[in-house]
Amino acid sequence: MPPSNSAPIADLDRLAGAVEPGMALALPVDYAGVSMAMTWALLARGAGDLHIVNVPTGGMQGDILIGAGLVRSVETSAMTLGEAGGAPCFNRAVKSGQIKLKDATCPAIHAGLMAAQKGSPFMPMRGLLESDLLKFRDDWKVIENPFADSADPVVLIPAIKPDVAIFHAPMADRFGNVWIGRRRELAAMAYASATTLVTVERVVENNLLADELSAAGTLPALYVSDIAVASNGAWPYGLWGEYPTDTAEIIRYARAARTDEGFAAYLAARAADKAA
Amino acid sequence: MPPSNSAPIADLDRLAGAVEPGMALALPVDYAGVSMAMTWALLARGAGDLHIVNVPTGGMQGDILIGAGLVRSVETSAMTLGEAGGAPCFNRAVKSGQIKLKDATCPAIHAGLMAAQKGSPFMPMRGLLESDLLKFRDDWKVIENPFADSADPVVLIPAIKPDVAIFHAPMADRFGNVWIGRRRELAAMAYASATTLVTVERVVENNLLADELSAAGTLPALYVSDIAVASNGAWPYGLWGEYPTDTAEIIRYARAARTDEGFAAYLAARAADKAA
Amino acid sequence: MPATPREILIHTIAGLLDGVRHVAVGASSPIPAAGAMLRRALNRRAGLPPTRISILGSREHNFFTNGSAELFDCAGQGRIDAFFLGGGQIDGRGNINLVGAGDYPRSSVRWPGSFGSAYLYYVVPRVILFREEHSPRVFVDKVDFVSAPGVTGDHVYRKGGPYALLTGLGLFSFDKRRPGFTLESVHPGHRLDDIAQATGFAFAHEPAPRTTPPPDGPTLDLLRHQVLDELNETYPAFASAMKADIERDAERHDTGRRQ
Amino acid sequence: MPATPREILIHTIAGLLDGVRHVAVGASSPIPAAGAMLRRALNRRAGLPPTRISILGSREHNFFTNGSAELFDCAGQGRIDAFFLGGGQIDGRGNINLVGAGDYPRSSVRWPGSFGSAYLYYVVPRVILFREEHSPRVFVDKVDFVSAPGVTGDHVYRKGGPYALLTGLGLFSFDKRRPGFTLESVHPGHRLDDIAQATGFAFAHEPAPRTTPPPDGPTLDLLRHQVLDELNETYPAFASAMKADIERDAERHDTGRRQ
Repeated sequence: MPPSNSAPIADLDRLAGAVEPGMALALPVDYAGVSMAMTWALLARGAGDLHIVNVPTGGMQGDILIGAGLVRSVETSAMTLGEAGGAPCFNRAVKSGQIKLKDATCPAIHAGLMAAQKGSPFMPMRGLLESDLLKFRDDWKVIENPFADSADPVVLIPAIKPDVAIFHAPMADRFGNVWIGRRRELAAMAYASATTLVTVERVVENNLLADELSAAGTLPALYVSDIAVASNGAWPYGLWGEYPTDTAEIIRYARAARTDEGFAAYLAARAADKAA
Repeated sequence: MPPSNSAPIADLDRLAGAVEPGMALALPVDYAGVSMAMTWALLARGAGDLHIVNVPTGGMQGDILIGAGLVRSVETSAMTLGEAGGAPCFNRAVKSGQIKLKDATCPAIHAGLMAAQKGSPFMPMRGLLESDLLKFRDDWKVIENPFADSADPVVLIPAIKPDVAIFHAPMADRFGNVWIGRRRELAAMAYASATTLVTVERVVENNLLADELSAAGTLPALYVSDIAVASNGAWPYGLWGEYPTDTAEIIRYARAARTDEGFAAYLAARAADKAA
Repeated sequence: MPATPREILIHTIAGLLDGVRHVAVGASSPIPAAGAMLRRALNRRAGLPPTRISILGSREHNFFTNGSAELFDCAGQGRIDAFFLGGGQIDGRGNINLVGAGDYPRSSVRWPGSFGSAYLYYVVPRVILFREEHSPRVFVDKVDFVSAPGVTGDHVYRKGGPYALLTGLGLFSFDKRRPGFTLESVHPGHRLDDIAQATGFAFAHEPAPRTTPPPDGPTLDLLRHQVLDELNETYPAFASAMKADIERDAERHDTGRRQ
Repeated sequence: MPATPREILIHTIAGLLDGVRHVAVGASSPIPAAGAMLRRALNRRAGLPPTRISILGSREHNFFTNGSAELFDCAGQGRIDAFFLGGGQIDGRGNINLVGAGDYPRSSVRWPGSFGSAYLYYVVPRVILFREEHSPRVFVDKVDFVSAPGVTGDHVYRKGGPYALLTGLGLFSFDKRRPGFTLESVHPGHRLDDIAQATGFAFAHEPAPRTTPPPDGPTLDLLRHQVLDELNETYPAFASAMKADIERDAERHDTGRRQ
């Protein structure tokens, strides 16, 4: 459950402080509000042995956490830098066996989060049968559909209950409500997670729930543990309605991270930017 | 699937024409946009032998359809006129055995619609065990949770797939998109239903999906089969952000409908209003 | 000016909500809502963690944005600590009946239906059974239909259940091991005998149960000003009736003193 | 000015989408998107029912408002008639591998992952396998990892599956009873032998397969103007490259004629 006595607006370090070693982190897909600002704060915090759940795919944020050695395992439907190609640290970690893989498919991750949202132990899902994804996931179970007259196997996905969800959104209000627009997977992540940490471009004075138009796209404070302002906080990813993706920068990262040395140099450059 | 070649804005009679005898209708809760305007059109249409699914409870609309003899069975978590008391036609029909009852509990109806939304055969749900609700619902099944180490029975609710969902909303645009705000059960109804008929207060010129603020509360045209304008179309129910409930009128109905004669007189008066 | 019977109920509810972070209140439940608002005001006054209140069907106190399923999801996530349920019938094992009297399905008296009880009673830790009418037709030996059971077998997933039963006559706690109710206190102006006669099931009690404590002066003041103002936004009719009660009592009290 | 190879692919996709009411296209899939847009334009021209196109990750063509789960829900509801999948490896039984080459999990070559394939391949009626690179490393005898199988046992819920395989060399249909691919046509400038050598699995074919038909004049016109303009909104880089292709071809064509 969220801490209930926190001041409404914090700084990134306080947010990162909520992440303890060994925790499971839910992180959003590239286009849905990645809090890249929190990536650097998590590196500074240094809590390792993390399990990452990508909702439902991952990119640069997860790749950096893996490259920095903070990640024990990853559940994901894909890891990619989009136009910039594969996720280099992830790919190296797969080959070396440094991380444990839970390869999934997008709707299975949504199903696991939905189970947690509903307080249900599992959700059923069509598909998956006779795939190697299913073969390698001994945490998924197959039952016979008890409503069917003849054989009808169906896969059950257990609830995914992350310790911490982290994302970036355009705005929050002073009451702790966060505007997520139509990116409702961010709400799903928050419902399913014990703690939800949000960075925003700005804090507005009006109550987002007071107006039906903004309320429709608002994640209520009830699900939000802590908020920090991080201007341009998704960069180099874009944020819907705010700024586009800086593809050149992601390509720069993709090139640098091809080697451990390049990756380290990239991180050092980012740290220098931050200090400047 | 929705008819794809219809003109975007129709009249109430065309909407009612989509309801065939024997169909299953999903109708929303009192405060979530009841299309009372469609009630009168459904009476005129006269398609009977209907199954009503209340999402998740029902009131005056269902009571009138029952009183008019158009309803074969009802799945509901409750039927009530709120401050105006019990639903008189429903209560009489229960006593006389005129309608078949599928008594439910709110989250079970949400679970059934969610199963349909996900294309899943069922959804699991906590609660219900050792209740008489479960005892009388032979369409619900109990299985052992396959993820548990010891005995852990869990109820499975089969998918609810209404033929037609009917509701009222503040606005639609010329592209067939409907603004539902935070009343997301209306989206759930539409996702689950083969056909969705919507009445609205007004049609706006701008595309509701073009602006992220309005898009967040918009049900896309993809799920909307047909739309008609019905000003004050929820009356005597209220519509969020538009007008309050006319409680006096609902009390008037509740009193009239205590007898078959009073009910008939009430309908005649409404028909006279319409003609006037 | 002593507390009115309604104020005693509201104050008792505020006490039952001690330590609660989030309480949900059903639509048209002004007394539970007032109890929750008093709890929130008391916490604020004492500098304790805030109490969040969700009132269903209210626009003002609606903190949900995911439709009418969200209350149940939220409860399933463990984010709702307390909720109120009533019942056309309630029995000594804490079973509640919201469906009807007589043989189901053709009930001789039909009530609206079970609403969310068959889920919330299982998952919300503190379910407060609240029914002002305290009579043998409500408090029966065995309900005619179990909308939701008070207790369930050991193997049943059960994070919640009956925590207390509050009526117009008294306050009961619930012991799920027995299972059964224990009379904790009798509201001012009523007696154990009245309660025993009005209750169709057996319950435990002290030989001389204590009287339900009324709010102290500062708490009554908070209730009559701040809470009543807040209540007025959502339940104007009820708030006016409460004000009238208080004024009538005050007059009677004055008259009494003058005599 | 004859059609360019890309235009042949786009036109072929438009043909595969005949009768489709709603097609979803993955992010960064400009050729499938262009095919869908041409289908829509052809329907519009012929007065046929409209084709709805959802392009994932595009703001312009995003008709979803319920987050990234909605595509899958929508497909599960039967509201998506066609979708495109690729694969690092594709074998003759229609199995696709989006995960990696070599022994799982420590793949020697790791690809991004299965995305939604292990669901959409089962529930979308017309899944078009599209991979421009036609080589033995892509079209293998047996994939190293089955992200999603081409065919499944009779008892498996399966509303969808492979409908066609389109590559830079030719177009195949899929016969799920055999199961296997049948070469339907060879793109202009290529031969059956090239395809046989570049394909690691056996496939059925006529002794002399037909050539993939190019778009007729009016269709090419539609593609080069209306569709290219629409495409430019979502894939500006790709649209420019296509324009450059066309101009280069036109020049070559002119030069050819002048010689």
